[in-house]
This record gives sequence, structure tokens and C-alpha cells, in this order.
Amino acid sequence: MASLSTPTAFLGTPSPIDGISPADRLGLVRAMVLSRVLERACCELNPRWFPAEGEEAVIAGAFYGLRPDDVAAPHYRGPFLAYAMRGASLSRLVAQSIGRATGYARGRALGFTGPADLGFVPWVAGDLGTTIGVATGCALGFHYEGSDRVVVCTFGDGTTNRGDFHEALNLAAVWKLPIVYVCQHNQYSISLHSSQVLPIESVAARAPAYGMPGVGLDGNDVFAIHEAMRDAVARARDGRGPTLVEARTYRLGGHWASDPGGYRHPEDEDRWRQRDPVPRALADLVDAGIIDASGVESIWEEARDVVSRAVALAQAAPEPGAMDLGASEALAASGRDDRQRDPRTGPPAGADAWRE
Amino acid sequence: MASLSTPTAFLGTPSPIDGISPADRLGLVRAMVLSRVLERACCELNPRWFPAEGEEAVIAGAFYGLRPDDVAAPHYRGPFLAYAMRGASLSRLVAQSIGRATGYARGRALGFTGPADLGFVPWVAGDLGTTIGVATGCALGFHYEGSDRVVVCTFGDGTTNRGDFHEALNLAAVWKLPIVYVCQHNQYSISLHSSQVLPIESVAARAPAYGMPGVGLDGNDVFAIHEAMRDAVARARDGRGPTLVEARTYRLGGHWASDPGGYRHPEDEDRWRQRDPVPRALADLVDAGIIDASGVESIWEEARDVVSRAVALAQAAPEPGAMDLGASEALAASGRDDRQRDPRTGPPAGADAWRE
Amino acid sequence: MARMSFVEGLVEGMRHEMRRDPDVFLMGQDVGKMGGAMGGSRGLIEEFGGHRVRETPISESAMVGAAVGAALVGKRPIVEISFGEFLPTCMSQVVLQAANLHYMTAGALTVPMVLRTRVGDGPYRGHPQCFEAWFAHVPGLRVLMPSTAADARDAMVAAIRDPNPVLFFEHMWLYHGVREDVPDEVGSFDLDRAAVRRPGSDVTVAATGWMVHKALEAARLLEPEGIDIEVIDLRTLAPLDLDTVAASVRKTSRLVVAHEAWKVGGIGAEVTAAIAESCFYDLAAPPVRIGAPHFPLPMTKPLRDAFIPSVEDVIDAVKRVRAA
Amino acid sequence: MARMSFVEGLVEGMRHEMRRDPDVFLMGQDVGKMGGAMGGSRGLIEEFGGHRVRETPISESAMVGAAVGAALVGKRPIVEISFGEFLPTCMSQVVLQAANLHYMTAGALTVPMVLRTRVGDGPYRGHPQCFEAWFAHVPGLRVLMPSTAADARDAMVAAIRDPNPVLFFEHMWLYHGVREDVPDEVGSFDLDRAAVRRPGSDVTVAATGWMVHKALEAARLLEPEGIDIEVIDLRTLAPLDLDTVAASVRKTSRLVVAHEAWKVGGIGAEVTAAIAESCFYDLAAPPVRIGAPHFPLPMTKPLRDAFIPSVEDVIDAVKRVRAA
Ligand SMILES: Cc1ncc(C[n+]2csc(CCOP(=O)(O)OP(=O)(O)O)c2C)c(N)n1
Ligand SMILES: Cc1ncc(C[n+]2csc(CCOP(=O)(O)OP(=O)(O)O)c2C)c(N)n1
Ligand SMILES: [Mg+2]
Ligand SMILES: [Mg+2]
Repeated sequence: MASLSTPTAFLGTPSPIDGISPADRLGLVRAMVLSRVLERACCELNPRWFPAEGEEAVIAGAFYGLRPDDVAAPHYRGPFLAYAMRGASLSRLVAQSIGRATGYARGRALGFTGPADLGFVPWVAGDLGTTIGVATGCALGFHYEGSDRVVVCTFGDGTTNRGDFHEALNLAAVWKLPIVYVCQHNQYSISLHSSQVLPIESVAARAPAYGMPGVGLDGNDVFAIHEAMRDAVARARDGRGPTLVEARTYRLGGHWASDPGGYRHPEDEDRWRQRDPVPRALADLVDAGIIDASGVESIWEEARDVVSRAVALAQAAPEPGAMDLGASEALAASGRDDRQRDPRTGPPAGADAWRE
Repeated sequence: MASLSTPTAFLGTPSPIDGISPADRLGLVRAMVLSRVLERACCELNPRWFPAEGEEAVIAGAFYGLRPDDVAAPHYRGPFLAYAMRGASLSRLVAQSIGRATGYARGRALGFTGPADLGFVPWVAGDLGTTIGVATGCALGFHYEGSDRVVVCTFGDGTTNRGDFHEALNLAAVWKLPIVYVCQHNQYSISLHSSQVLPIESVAARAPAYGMPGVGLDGNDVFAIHEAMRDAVARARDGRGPTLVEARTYRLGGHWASDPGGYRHPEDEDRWRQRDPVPRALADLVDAGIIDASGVESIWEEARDVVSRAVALAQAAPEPGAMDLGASEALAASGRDDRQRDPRTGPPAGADAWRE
Repeated sequence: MARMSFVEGLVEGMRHEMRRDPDVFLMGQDVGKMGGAMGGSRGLIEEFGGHRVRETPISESAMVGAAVGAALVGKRPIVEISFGEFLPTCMSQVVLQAANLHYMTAGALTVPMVLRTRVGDGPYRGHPQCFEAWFAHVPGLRVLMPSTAADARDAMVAAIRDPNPVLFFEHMWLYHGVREDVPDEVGSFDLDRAAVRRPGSDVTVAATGWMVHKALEAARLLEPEGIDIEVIDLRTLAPLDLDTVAASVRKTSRLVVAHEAWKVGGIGAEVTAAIAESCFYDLAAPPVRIGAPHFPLPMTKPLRDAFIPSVEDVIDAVKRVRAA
Repeated sequence: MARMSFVEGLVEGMRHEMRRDPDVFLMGQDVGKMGGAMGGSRGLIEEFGGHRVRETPISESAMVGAAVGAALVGKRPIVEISFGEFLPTCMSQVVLQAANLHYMTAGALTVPMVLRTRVGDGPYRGHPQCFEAWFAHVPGLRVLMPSTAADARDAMVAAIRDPNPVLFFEHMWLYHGVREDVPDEVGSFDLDRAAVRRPGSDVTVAATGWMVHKALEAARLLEPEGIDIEVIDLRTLAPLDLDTVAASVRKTSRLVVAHEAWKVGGIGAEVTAAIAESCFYDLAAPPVRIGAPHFPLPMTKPLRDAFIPSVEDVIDAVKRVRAA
């Protein structure tokens, strides 16, 4: 695992692409493309969608390859890719984003919540940071049962200023819990640049406060991120405790789809647009001879196709009705709910994100 | 200012006694002796008192020499010395500790709260950590008004695990507020040794998470602490922002006076008793030729005398009565309360802690 | 007379006090260049600069703590928690610090701060939680919830001047409603008084926030049926002005209490209980409470619409309380 | 029959479930070697070890978050917040996460956790705050406050087995009271039912925690005067068992509600309002609420004694409600 890097090292890390198999490299990049297309569709359908454009490398790199029995707690920005990589139906996700009854929460929860039964910490309220504590609790459950399941939890740079970030990482460090914390550092909290609200450049510098390894990475290099995650996940699985990974990227879109902006320099946006992680990752694949130019085109084609089918299905789905409002489901007084599913089978999670 | 020290450096720091004037050295040590005697009296009077025995160097070193217009936010363990150094009446403090009507809060607040009108963040509830945020707010007020007033805020090692610690230090760092944070690291949170609940040895290691200087000190060396505090306070006064100072000491008594203990090794307690900061500081004075053996004795005598008079007065004071219960004082709708008093006069605060 | 929307009233109230008193400042997330969530501080940074309109990290507890501390040393901070849904993240600063300081210091200190926050259903449906009942339960706090543009301005001014910590709840649905006539002069807002928005003789409807407007709409719809509602805007939720409600009930003999928060344990419980205690013999029929049903607040429009009390719910309740 | 104090009942309930179910564990500050604040977990670490009786850092929000997460993956955590006074530091985990998860996932997840905490006046006077009304306002939570040793044990067992997040309030004054006879077998505690502690015909007194005992003492003192009180232990504060209260009021026609928390906005407001709504015509006199006066909780014994509702306050209220 890379050690704590200084901020200036961010873009200098050489991509460790060689450590990842060609199939997984392809899987990672296909996931990024899917996210790009899916997110754009959500933005078009819902002006209040929170676009993850530009941040795909972090999301793909963080969640790719988790076991189905692991738990993922994705940040609210861009979680659909994480859901899709672990088996969610694209059309139900799009339905969720536009509030249809076929969404995973029957219209009850926020548009970016996910399929809780696929091993996610779902978004059930809007308070940022609190889910880091819940994710840490899932890791406590795994540690308690002595299993080798792990949790991967992502969050924004701004969210690391919340007290709940501190308390959760501290607790995980004290108990050496099997969790990897990933800061999806896009340099913004709504309209505020991180230099206005974060007193440090690198969030990885918060790791030593917990005696935890901190890893600062180029957040636009999906292979570097995934390589670091493999190490950190292995570390967690082995009982060696938590890691804080920081992936520094840039929010290419607005805070929400219809954000009028105006609080940042167009030159900055242009500069980061040049570093767009999606074409960069595709180019890496071409350079490595894994695909050729027509392969690139067909990945995009496929993504557009699968997403447009999902959109059509979602749009055809009904709005939630009174039935979906419901009272809280009746709970048998002594009912137990064994929701652990059997793990360790099939291809790496994330490789089949494209269903439907 | 010393830079971030490694934990093993704690007891190796040479005492910078030469940087402090003989009069101030005497003042610091007299304050420690007063605290020792006063705390023991409180423990005898109130089995639920939280004894600060062993931690006097941190308290004296942290609060000695503040200006009257600065704000002090002492930890709940041992705050009476801080109050006394800034002008509180000893008998009213003892009255406070045993719940008499002449205590500063008329019997309303906790026994360890202090005279709010002498520039303290008072204890008005029992939740640890929250006052760090309030103290930071006082620093914001000073920063906002462009004055050179500062805040000194102390808290326990266990309290640094609270989210409020994180949020407050972060905010102070972002805004470069004039505040010095001092961790009175006594290695315990009630029955728990810090190794059970703190994932790091040195709390000063939390400072870089805020891009703030962190100073790790021998908490039983009052001169080293005060020297570091002078630097940190000067830094805050100059608008150069906050500092986190960690003073590593040991709680020689129980969590409360009647604590049956049983959760730590007697050898440990003995070892730390050998390092008792009070005789050590007195010996330093003798070594430096500031006082002789009889001077030591008369400091103790004087302290016993002044405290026993305070105890007698406090015990003669009435219990609070229905009048003190009151409803909340009527507040004039537009009443302003200018409680800033004029600064920069008289001897260093703390030198006259013995009144009455 | 100026014409102002609710949010313009809020901003005007802050501007008025910031001009008058250099100790008044605002802090919150995105309150500067962006103009605040939903335009809630639009124009202030341009006039007062970044020193007095301060951007904060996402750290609600530190933000409120910062306001408490600044207030203790003589400032008049307004701290903005973007949405009431985030109040659970900073309860100890509000409830254990701000609320206690005056009493516990036997009057030595005051905490002249305003905590403003957005609540209720809104055009974007986000963060709609209504927790005002929690704060009304806690001694030492004032709780306000204006429902008109004039009150938004004048209550803000009064809140800033008040030496108590004030929780100021701004209903999102009202933010960008139609502009109302607002007197040019800032009025003196009585922090202890509810407002009778429509006098009536048959049924007292005491309501909060958006529900005040729904109650007025219900009144309009019921008029042709000869039913004459008195609509009270509770607006000062702590201390509650029960005198105004009691006076109305003594006249109408019938009480409906309506709010958007959950019915169980809401402000309506206190109003209803207090009136049952004090006006038992004046009541001709059982009082009726209207509030949200007892399950979590759903997010999508169809469910939200089914969840939140409506004009029809008010009409129903009025008819029930008259039939009884 | 065993003889048990209240705190022994609590510990016995946890022990019983920890023996039965390996997924049950306890975490909190000083719950191990020290035996918990006021002996609240005495003996558990000796039997179950540090893996199942876990010491935590001072980080209440993370502690509750840890319980929520562990519950989501199938464990049955008991998280101890040493004192209810600290609940304001972890409200978002309780109210926004624990309470919402089941509903918002359309039933996919449950959160079988217990949050236990100590409240009320106690022998040491520390940390007495009573915030239970906040949680009763929030859908998705169960709130329990037992008042007997048998209930302490049996309610704890039921709470641990319940798939809902349960807030379990332990009154400190009751902790080390006299030992009571407690059946050897763990009883089935009905999480939806209040308990009639003393049948009576003249006045219904619905009370919580320590006030139940004060009400029973008031009943004893009033008996010679020929006044026969029915004392109801509300004990399941959410969902509240209003049926039991209503049935009693239908019999007695008179209602007193008594709790130690602040009267304004307390549980008593909900009970009183709900009964005023549903049993208006059964009531022969205005209901009376007893609770703490509306100022912060003072710390010293004389003030605390003046502040907290007493047996005399109950007697007074009973006489008032009979005279009316
Ligand atoms: C506790 C809390 N405070 C404030 C908000 C409002 N809010 C929503 S998104 C956002 C910005 C979050 O920034 P960051 O964590 O960096 O994530 P990003 O949006 O950049 O992905 C804020 C402040 C919130 N949701 N929760
Ligand atoms: C938020 C909160 N949690 C728990 C407690 C209970 N408590 C009182 S003192 C104490 C230990 C504090 O440890 P530390 O901060 O190291 O201070 P010390 O007692 O060692 O001086 C605890 C846990 C509290 N007062 N506040
Ligand atoms: Mg960000
Ligand atoms: Mg300590």
C-alpha cells in the first residue's frame, strides 16, 4: 500500500495498472462508462440529481471486486454505480431517481438510496456523515462474528469535517474493524471550495489522528485507486484494521444538475475537464492493447443502449400510491431476520454492472 | 514552540525554567500547591468530587498569566485552580462544591462550575466535549471584533474522542481563531486506560488533521507547559491561529473522591506518585535558589490556612432555598450585556490566586 | 408599503439588523456567494462581506457552539443550519449549552443568538423534518415559526435583538410564495404573542407555518356553508401564547390544532392538553388535532402529498368538531 | 421467586439474553471491569468477556451508529449511553438512522438494537435529564421506561428480542431501591401494554418511572380519606398504550398524568391531549398534568427537591381533579 502522500504527489503517482488483470481493467473502465451514461440520464430526468461526473474513477475503484457478502456504504454522489456493480437493476435505479413505485424504496426514501438487501447502507435521511457511523457498525458486526467480511464506505471531502467522521474512524481504529474509508475528494461542498472549509489539503492527513494508515491518491486514476483498495480491503479482511484512502478528483458538474454555478473559475473547470477520468481510463486500455478504438466505441454504445432501456422501463413504471405510503411494516415481536447471503461465488462484483 | 514530539519524548523534554521569571516561577508553584490543598478539601467534603491530584502542573501552566479579558474554558477536573487564578473567591468555590447558596451558581449548576462573570466558559451541563465548541465560539467573537483577546480551553484525553472536539478544532483552524487547546492527558477516562479507547499514544498527533501545530509535553513539568503556553498564546494573540498542546500526566486519585478503584495496577499508581508534579516543582524552586526549605513549608502552611478559612466560610453558608430556584431571570427584550472588562492591568493573572 | 416574498422578508430582517448593529453576523453553509439555500441570504455577502457573512464547514455542532460562544462574549450571531433535518446533529449545543447558560449562571450570562433553519415540505421535497416540538419542551429557548413575509422580517429582527437563544423555523413552502404588502417600517414583533389571522365565531383553528395558510383556505371554503373559523397563527411556539388560544376557545367553544409535524407528541399535544386543562368547561366538543401520521416522512411527491395534512383535513376536522 | 433490585433486574435481563443468543452483546463506557455506572452491568464481563461486553471511547454518536450498523448485519447490540443527558449528542443516529431504516427500505431491513440509558433524579443527582418525549414524537422507535424490578428484567428481554430500535430508560432513583419478589421465569413483557399497578375507582393517575411509586404512595395516603386512585404505569411510552388509560378514565372520569420531565411538551401532553380527544364526554373534570416546572434542571438537593414533582404534588392534583 502506498504510504501517506503529500498533496503535490497526487498527480504524480504512476498508475499501477500492471497489478490488475486485463479483465478487471476492462471491468473497471466499463463500470466508469456506465456510470457516466447513467448519471447523465438521471440529470436529464431530474434537475435535482447530484451528478458524479468526473468522479467515476473513485466510485468504480472503491467498490469494484467486493464480495457479495461485504457491505458497501457509498457516498450520496454517484452511488448508482456502486449499486449496479453489486447487482441492482438499472431500471429500478432510474425509477428510484425519478420517484417511481418500482424504485427500491417504493417512493419512500431519497432518490439516491439503493437496494438495502444487496448489502448496502441505504440512504434513509439527508444528514451527511451519520452513515459513516452506521457503516462502521456493520464492520463491528463482522468483527464480532469473527467473519472476514469487510465494509467499504465512501464520503465527500466536506463530510470529513463532521464530528461523526471523527468518532467513527476513532472507534474503528480502537477496535481494528474491517472497514476501508474512502474520501471522494471532489474539492467542493456545494458552492464552497475545500480551501474555504478544510484546513488541510490532504484528507489522508487525518488518518494519523487515529493511528490508521492514510493513502492519498490521484482520484482520476481508476487503476491506482483500485490497487490501493485491494490492499486496504485485504488488510481489513485479515483483521489488520481500517484504512483511510483519499482520492482527489473534481466535480465536473454542478452540485445538482440544474446548479447555475457561478462560484468557481471556468478555467479551473476546463483544466479538470482535460483530466476527465473516463477517456483517460479508456485510453489506458487502448495503450495496453486491451481494446482498440472500436472497442471504446462499442463500450459507449452498449452503455447508452442499456441505460436507455432502463430509462424507458423506469418511465413506464407507475408513481407510488397510497399503498406504498403504508404504516411501518408489522414486525413480529420475536422475528429474526437473517439477511446474510452466501458469499464467495461468481465473478468479481462489479463486472456485471450492466444487467438490463 | 516545540514541535510535535513523539510519545517517548514526553519525559525527556528539558525544563525551560530559565525562560520564566523567578516571580512567575514562584507564582506557578504556589498555584499548584493551592490546588493540591483545595482539591483535597473538596474531596473530603464531597465524596463525588473529581480530584485533580497529580494534574496541577497542567492546570497551573495552562491558565497562569492570562489577561483578565481573555476567556478560560477549564476541564471539569481541577477547574477551581483556574477560577482562583483569575479572581474567584475561594470560599464561594468551596461553597459551590458543596452546593451552598453562596456558590457562584446559587445552587443551580454543577459543583465544579465557576464564576461566569470572570471570563469563564461555565459548566452548565455534564456532556463532555460540547464546551470545546463554546470556547471556540468565544474565540470567534474575539476574532470577529478584531481584538487580541484569546481563549484557553482544556479537556481530558478521553474527551478528544468526541465529535465536538473534531468539529471545534477544525473550525478554529479554518478561521485561524485565537484559541489554545490543551489536552489534560491523565491516561484515564473513568475506569478506562487510554490504551483501551484512544488509538494513538499522543493526542498531539491529532493536530495535523487540522493543519494546526501540535505540542506534546511532559504534563508534570509546569515550567515546560507554561513556556509552551506562552508561545501558543502569543501565537493566538498575533492572529496566527490555534494550537493543540498535549500535557501527559496521571490521575493520582480516583475518578471521584470515593472511587473504589480496582481497575489499575498499584505499581503504576506508585510509579506516578514518585513523579508527583507538586514536590517536583517545589524542588525546582529550591534548586534554582528561589526559595529554601522553609519557604516550601510556608507555602504549604499558607495554602492550608487560606483553604481552611474558605472551608469554614463555605460550611457556614446557607443551603440554597426556594428563592434560588427561581424561574429564568427576566430578560429585557433588548437588553445588551457588555461584560468585557478592561484588560492589561495588574500582575499576571494567577499570581493572586489565594485571595481570602 | 413594500412588496416582499417570505424569503425576502427574512433577508430584509437580517439586513436591517446587520446595518444597525455591527455585532450581528451570519454564519452557515453556502450563505455567501451562492446566496444561501433557496436564496435565504441573497445579497448579504455583497453588502456586508465575508467577515460578517461567514461560510462554515459541514459541522453543525461546532457552528452552533461557535454561535453560543460568540454570543457569550457579546456578539449577536445568526447561525444558519441549512435544514431542520440536521438539528439532530447539534442538539447538545442547543439544549445543554444555549438553553442552560442563563439559568445555570444565575443570570450572569445571556446567549443572544438566533438559530435559523428551513423546515417542512418544500418545492424540492428535501430535508422536510419538523422537530420544533423538541425545542418547545426545553426551558430556556424561544421558538418562532413565522407564516407571513411581514412576520418573517419583523420576527427576525425581534429574534436578533432578544437576549435569549431563539430557534427560528422557516417553512420552505412559504419561501417563494406570492409577494405580500409589508409596511416599510420594521414593526415591533411581540415575541410572546400569537396572531389572530382571521376572526371567527364557530371554531378555533390554531395552526403553525404553512398550515396557517391551509387553515385560511379552509375558512374561505367553509364560509359559503356558513361556518366561521377563527384562525390563529401560533407563530411563537415557545413560550406558547396559550392566552390567545384560550380567549378564542372561550368564544368558539371548539378547538382544532393543526401542524405539519407528526401529530403524536407534537406542539398540538401541548396546545390541546393545556386548553383541556384550562378551558375544559368552555369546550363544547372534544378538541381535534391534525398532524402527520406516525411514520417516517416519505420523499416522493405522491406519498408526501398523502402524508402532509391538507386543506381537506382541516375542513374535515372543523366539521367533526362542529358535529360533536 | 427471586428477590431482585431494579438494577439486578436489568442486569439479569441482559444476562438471560446473552446466554440464550450469541448475537447479543453490550457496549458502553465503563461497562466492563467497573461494572457499569451505578452497577448497571455488574458481573457481565466476568461471564461473557470483553468481546461481548465492550468498552467504548467517549463518542456517543459513533456508539449508537455502531449499534445501528451491527443490527443491520444481524447482531443484537445493546448500546449503553451512560446517562440520558448525553442523548443530545447522538440524536441523528437514533432519529434519522435507527428510526427510519425499516420504513425507508420498505421493510427490507430491521434494526434490532436496544439503547439503554439512565435518567431522572438519583442518589448522586448527576445527569438527571429526561428527554423521553423527544423519542415518543419520532415514528419508528419503541420507548420503554420500566418501574419495577420484574419489568426491568422482562422489558429488557423483550426489548432485546424486538426487531425495532428500542430506547430503554432506566430511572436512577429506582436502581438500588428495595429488592422485590421477581418470578424465576422470565415473563413475556407486552411491549404494547401499560400496567395497572393499583385498581381504583375515583381518579386515574397515569405515571412514569419513579412517579409511579410516588403515585402509589399518594394512593396509600389518600385511602384513609376514602379516595381511591387507579395508578397506571405507562411504561411503554411509544407506542403509548392509550387504550388502558382510556378504559380507566371511562371508569373514573378523572385524569391526572404525572412525570418527572418538564411538563410543557412532555409525554403527559400527549396522554392528556389524546384522552381529551377520545374520552371528552367521559371526563367529569379537567385533566391535570404534573411535571417539572419550565426551567432548567437544578443540581443541588434543596433545589432539586423543590423542582421534582412530589407525592404531595400528586395528592394535590388528585384533590384538585376531584373538587373540579
Ligand atoms: C449534516 C449535513 N449538513 C449539511 C448538509 C447539506 N449538504 C448536502 S450536500 C453538501 C455538500 C457535501 O460536500 P461533500 O461531503 O464534499 O460531498 P460532495 O457534495 O462534494 O460530493 C451539503 C453541505 C447535509 N446534507 N448534511
Ligand atoms: C458526552 C459524555 N459522555 C460521557 C460522560 C461521562 N463521563 C464523565 S467523566 C468521563 C471521563 C472523561 O475522561 P477524560 O476526558 O479523559 O477526562 P478525565 O476524567 O480523565 O479528567 C466520562 C466518560 C460525559 N460526562 N459526557
Ligand atoms: Mg466534495
Ligand atoms: Mg482522562
